[in-house]
Amino acid sequence: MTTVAVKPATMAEALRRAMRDAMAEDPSVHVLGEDVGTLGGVFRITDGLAAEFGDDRCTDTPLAEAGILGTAVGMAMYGLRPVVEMQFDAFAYPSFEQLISHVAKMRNRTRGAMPLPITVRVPYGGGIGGVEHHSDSSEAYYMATPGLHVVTPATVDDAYGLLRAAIASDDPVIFLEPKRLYWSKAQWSPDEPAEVDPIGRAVVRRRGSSATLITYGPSVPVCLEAAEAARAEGWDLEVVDLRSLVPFDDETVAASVRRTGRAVVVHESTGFGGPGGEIAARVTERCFHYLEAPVLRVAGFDIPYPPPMLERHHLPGVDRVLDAVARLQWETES
Amino acid sequence: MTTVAVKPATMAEALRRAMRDAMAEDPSVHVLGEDVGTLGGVFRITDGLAAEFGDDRCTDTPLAEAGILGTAVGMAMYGLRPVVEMQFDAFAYPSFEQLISHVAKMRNRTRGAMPLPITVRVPYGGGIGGVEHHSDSSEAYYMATPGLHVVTPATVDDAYGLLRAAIASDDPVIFLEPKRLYWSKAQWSPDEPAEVDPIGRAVVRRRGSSATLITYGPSVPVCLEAAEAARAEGWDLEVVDLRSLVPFDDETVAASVRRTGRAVVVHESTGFGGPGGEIAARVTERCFHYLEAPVLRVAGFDIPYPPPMLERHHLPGVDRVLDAVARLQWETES
Amino acid sequence: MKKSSTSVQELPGAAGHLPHPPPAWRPRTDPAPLLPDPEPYRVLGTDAAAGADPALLLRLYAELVRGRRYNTQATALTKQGRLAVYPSSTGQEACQIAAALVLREQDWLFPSYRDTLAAVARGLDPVQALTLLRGDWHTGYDPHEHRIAPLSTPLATQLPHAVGLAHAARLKGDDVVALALVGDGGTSEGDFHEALNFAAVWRVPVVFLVQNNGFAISVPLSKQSAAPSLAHKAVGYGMPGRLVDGNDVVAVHTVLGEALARAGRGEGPTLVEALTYRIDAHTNADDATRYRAGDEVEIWRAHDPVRLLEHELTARGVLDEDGIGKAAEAAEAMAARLRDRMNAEPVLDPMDLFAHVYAHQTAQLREQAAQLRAELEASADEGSEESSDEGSGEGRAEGSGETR
Amino acid sequence: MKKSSTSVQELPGAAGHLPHPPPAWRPRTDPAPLLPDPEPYRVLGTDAAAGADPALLLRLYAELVRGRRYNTQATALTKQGRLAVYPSSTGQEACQIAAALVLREQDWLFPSYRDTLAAVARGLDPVQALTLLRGDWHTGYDPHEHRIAPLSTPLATQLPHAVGLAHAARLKGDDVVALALVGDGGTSEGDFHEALNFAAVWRVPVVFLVQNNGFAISVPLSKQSAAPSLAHKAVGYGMPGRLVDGNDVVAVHTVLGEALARAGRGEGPTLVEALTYRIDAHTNADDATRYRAGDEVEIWRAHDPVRLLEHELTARGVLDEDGIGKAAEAAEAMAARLRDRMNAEPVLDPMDLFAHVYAHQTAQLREQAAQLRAELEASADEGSEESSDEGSGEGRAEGSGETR
Ligand SMILES: Cc1ncc(C[n+]2csc(CCOP(=O)(O)OP(=O)(O)O)c2C)c(N)n1
Ligand SMILES: Cc1ncc(C[n+]2csc(CCOP(=O)(O)OP(=O)(O)O)c2C)c(N)n1
Ligand SMILES: [Mg+2]
Ligand SMILES: [Mg+2]
Repeated sequence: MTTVAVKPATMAEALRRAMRDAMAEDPSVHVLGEDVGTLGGVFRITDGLAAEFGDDRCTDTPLAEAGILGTAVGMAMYGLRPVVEMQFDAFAYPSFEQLISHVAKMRNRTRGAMPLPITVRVPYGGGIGGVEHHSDSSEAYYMATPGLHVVTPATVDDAYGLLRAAIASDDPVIFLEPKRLYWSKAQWSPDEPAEVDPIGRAVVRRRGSSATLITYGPSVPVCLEAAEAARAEGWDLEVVDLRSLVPFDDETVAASVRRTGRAVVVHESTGFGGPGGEIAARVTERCFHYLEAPVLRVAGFDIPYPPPMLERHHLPGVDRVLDAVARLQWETES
Repeated sequence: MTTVAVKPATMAEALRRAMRDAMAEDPSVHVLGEDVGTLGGVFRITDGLAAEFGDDRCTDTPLAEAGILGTAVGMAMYGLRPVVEMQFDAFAYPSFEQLISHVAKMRNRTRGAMPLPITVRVPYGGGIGGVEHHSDSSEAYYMATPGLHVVTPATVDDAYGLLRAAIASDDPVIFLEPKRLYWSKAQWSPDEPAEVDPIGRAVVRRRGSSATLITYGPSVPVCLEAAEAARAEGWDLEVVDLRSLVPFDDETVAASVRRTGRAVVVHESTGFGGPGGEIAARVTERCFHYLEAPVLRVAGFDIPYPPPMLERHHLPGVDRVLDAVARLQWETES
Repeated sequence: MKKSSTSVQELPGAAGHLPHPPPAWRPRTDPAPLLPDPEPYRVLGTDAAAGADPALLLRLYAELVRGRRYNTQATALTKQGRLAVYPSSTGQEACQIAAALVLREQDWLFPSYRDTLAAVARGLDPVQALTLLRGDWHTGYDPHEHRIAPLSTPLATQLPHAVGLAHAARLKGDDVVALALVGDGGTSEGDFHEALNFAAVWRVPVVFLVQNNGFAISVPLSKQSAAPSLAHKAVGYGMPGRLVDGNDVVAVHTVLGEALARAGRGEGPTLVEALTYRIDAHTNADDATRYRAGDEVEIWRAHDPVRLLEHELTARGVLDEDGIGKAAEAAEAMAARLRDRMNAEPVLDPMDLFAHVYAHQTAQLREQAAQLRAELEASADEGSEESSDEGSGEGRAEGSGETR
Repeated sequence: MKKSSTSVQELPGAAGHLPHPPPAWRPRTDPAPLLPDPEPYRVLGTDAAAGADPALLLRLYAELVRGRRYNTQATALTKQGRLAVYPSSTGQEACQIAAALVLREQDWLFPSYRDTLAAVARGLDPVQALTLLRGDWHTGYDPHEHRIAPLSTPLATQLPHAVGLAHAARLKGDDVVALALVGDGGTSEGDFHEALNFAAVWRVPVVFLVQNNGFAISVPLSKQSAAPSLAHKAVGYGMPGRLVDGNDVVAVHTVLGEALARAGRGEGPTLVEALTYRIDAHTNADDATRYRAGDEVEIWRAHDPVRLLEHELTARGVLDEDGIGKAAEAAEAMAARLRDRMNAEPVLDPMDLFAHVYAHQTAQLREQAAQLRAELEASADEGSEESSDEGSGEGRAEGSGETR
């Protein structure tokens, strides 16, 4: 289905619309979290849902993240499809026992008798000038927890499509929303939204032949910009937007790297123990003999997220991506 | 210093002794946790400490892991050196907000004014027939959290040395204790214990020339056994025991892989998003042109930890290690 | 949705700051009705016993006797290596049986690891109830079948689940109440707090039963809480707290029944604390002599839940030696059946490891399943599969498997 | 260490199950003294005011006036882009000032993000107090200097820290009490529960002050708790709960003083709930008209903490127009100094990012630091470093930076 571009819409609007449409179609979809009702969420992603569907469908909870997620587990046990909003990345941490020991495991524990179709929306990443504990990239924790799906959109279209797919999924999905892309805009028609993408498919955002940038979420625009800038250096870079960290689309990624022979993984999360290690390792396992150089990583430093005035030094930007591309041992090329 | 082998001691005894000696030397060392006092811990690792040092030095806490770690933070703020026991891996999860948002960050947040010399002892891994939530390998979570040190012993000597080093460290240390090695024995003299090893040094447990097995904790004995078995196949395997996951000893690991040209990372934690990805990626970054084959990984499956009767199918054993070694593209060798 | 303008009390005049108390957030409900009585509620041995329905008492008695026998049988199975571990509810049978029998068909039970007896008394096949503890799978049953949530090992985590389920049922217009069990130790966890608060704020039809058996493994109540009673915690959430003699099955049944009825009427949750005692060690692997004096156990044995009811029934002439014998026989038959069935080797399929991680197996899991399948086939060819002892059980020793 | 044989009450005879209540775990303390009074404690406008020390009142007044001015100045700084965000304590100055002034030199304060005023009133340089909110570093001060823990953003997480610190001080034999601040919303978190429980069980010298300002961002108290009052939560931990008019600085000072003295005497913790109101929006970035009616604010303005004390002092003749003017002047001077200092560009060293992650920089961090240094040198050579706008601020828009 092609989208009819009616007017520029923001990612925030697409997310809101995805929840609205899901709630309208399926009465078992319930939204809950801190300030999601009357206020419409601190990022306004749930704006209007309580007005349209009532407090019982979009509910302001007491301030307790383990309680929110634990309550959602119980709701899902009874057949509802809860969509939980965590207010910020770091404020999901109190819910980790519920997440790891129950949400991720319940289907398995009960041999499929008790699936938990819960979507946990987590605004993540930095670049918005937030004070400490408001800019964490927590995807490594979720990736290391079998039983969860982990997805993250980089475009307005995907924000809608992936969130619809997450809510429709019979498994728990961690839905990571790149905060600094909330207000990014695209031509997008809320009246004829893109088809719901299946979870687990990466997409090539830009075709190229010299090397592959493997990235996701907030770093996708950075990589696209880097790819443009790289043309001046004579590099034609391919950009793969993973969209789904779990399940991982080995096929798309490996196909690209086999074609280009070189790869850089780019993300904002800290490097050590971050997603890039897994990605680089599995790409290398699958493409070893196609590689002209080791898969390199451009990531946030291995430090606690910096204060607002210093965050630009931490965030992987175009220059660092190009530096890494330059280190892909071009001299060895025939 | 050479150790005088007096009698075979278990890892459990060495750990107990490390705490005892630290408490005797430094009155600021306090042990706290569930059942650590009167009972001496469910694994008896703190046995006798309350008797020797009193309830105030080895304290039974109320049953609340966030409270335990949060209280330890406050104690450390006032100059004590708390040693926290988490009863099992999965029961550390309730404390993750305290761990990620405070323990790991406090030194950084305060520009060094408020270091937190806390040791968090976490019995981890499976192989002991434990029911669900009692056999998790949670090291990926800790590794992805800058500000923590993460260490894990595989020998009786290291159990003592590393725990002493952890308690002496001015930074928070996650001390992962391989449950199934608690009762492993070695000639070890509690009266002349090995020198305290600095955190951050890997050790070559077995010299070899064909390939390097990179491993830690509960998988070290498995790799040593595999290396013995591999001799029959004509492979002379080197085994590196990382001991410290953070900081990571790139030097020792890369030196070994450069020498052997092939490597397999072996751990019990799930593969996807587990420590092996980071290890394989950084080894590849450093040794790319020395590698005859991609660095392979042998890990637990990407599933919730299995029930006791099925865990042997999940745990990486000698056969799986040898299978991986066999896949190291020996045919390409000159 | 509505803007807040709730409890603010209009002031007489805008200028008059002075003689007025602060305009809002004053006590909204009277705490008095929320406070538990200082003495635990009892029926047996009091005048109230006379009013109890003899048929119910006999049923409770039969179940108590079976329950006690179930506990001793399960403990015996650990000695024979047929269970990995068993956390006995010996001494707590009154709580277990009352909790199971007081629930209606459509209600839900949220048990912890110690509450397999309650699940069995509610109708669950004991072999399925013991699956977790035998070790062939985690949850051995479909929770929907008897409306019994999976046995919860992470303490207090089941409480928000109960709240969420009962909340969902009410939103759907269903007449369903959830009963959630937790131990004295579990009340210290943050999840206990958060669950009770959600329940009270949303007036969820849920009842929380704390089985205060005096210990959390080795830690006595005095190191767990300084509260007047655990039931007093109810006040802080704005729900009523009830204190009951947890060894008096009729009293527990009555108090829970009232709380469940209240919940069903839409009047919100109740916290019930049952005073009882863990007669056995924490589990078969635990050594309780390390932390408690034997006379304490003896004192509580004198308040045994089975004997308490038996005394009442025989004193009233409702039960005689013959009836006692019949109950014991029925319990013995149940135990024999259980023993036989648990002695049968469970049929295990290692491929189950990959079957229920997700609704649709991922490509990665398909690969891993294929790997294991190949390994199993290879070792079957060698005929060595069944005798393989790699991994499991290795390293078992003192302390291991002690808790659950 | 000792085996438990605590509260078990001997039974008259071993055989006599019947007429006895359950042998143990009965209410251990009387709940009555723990319950808060139904009416919040007040001094101003009551007879108790007459007994208050005029010197203290004048000091409190000067601080309140300065505090109010600090709040308006900090809010103004957000408009000028000098602060990333400011969560104002306008309307809550009585709590902030009383908390700061009631502490002794050696005591510790555990503030949340909204409590910079309390930190400043305790002696902290306001520029240092605002560092977090300006964005040049996280904690802008050495916590040991004024014994003020870092401002805590993750809600309620500071409470167990306060418990641990006070516990450690007592173990060391030091006469130190900790005062921990938390909001009404924060009381719903598990950490609140766990901290209070530890404090009560261990009789830690700590006082918990809940500033109940009616809201957690947009969520009113009625959606947060159904308790009679938040102070009633104390009962469930076995500590006394006190309710106080949070806009009556003398009342707050008195109640906290009593609680701190009690803690210092080794009698354990107290939970104090101060009833107050958040006059401003949650932060400068929040739009409170979305969730609250304007008249509520007006009603509370009439109970303004500064005016309440001013009225008392002028009525008693302790304060006149001249005194009021002098206090306002002092506050104005403070605000001008703060404005000037905050207008100066903070000096930042990007290499600080790596300086304090560990006591000893790891090899990996040394590499990364070298990389950043090289980048900075390269861009300095191009003369572009200062004007670089990459990253920071990008994507700021409605909602962003709203909470902290
Ligand atoms: C979150 C969590 N922490 C620790 C444990 C380990 N553990 C298992 S049982 C137990 C004691 C529980 O005591 P209580 O709640 O009183 O229940 P009881 O065993 O007496 O039935 C502990 C600490 C656990 N299962 N979950
Ligand atoms: C653990 C956690 N969850 C969520 C947040 C986001 N948040 C910041 S302030 C706030 C409301 C706090 O309300 P309250 O405790 O009443 O304090 P007040 O803002 O009224 O001073 C929320 C939800 C947070 N900071 N920490
Ligand atoms: Mg108990
Ligand atoms: Mg508030």
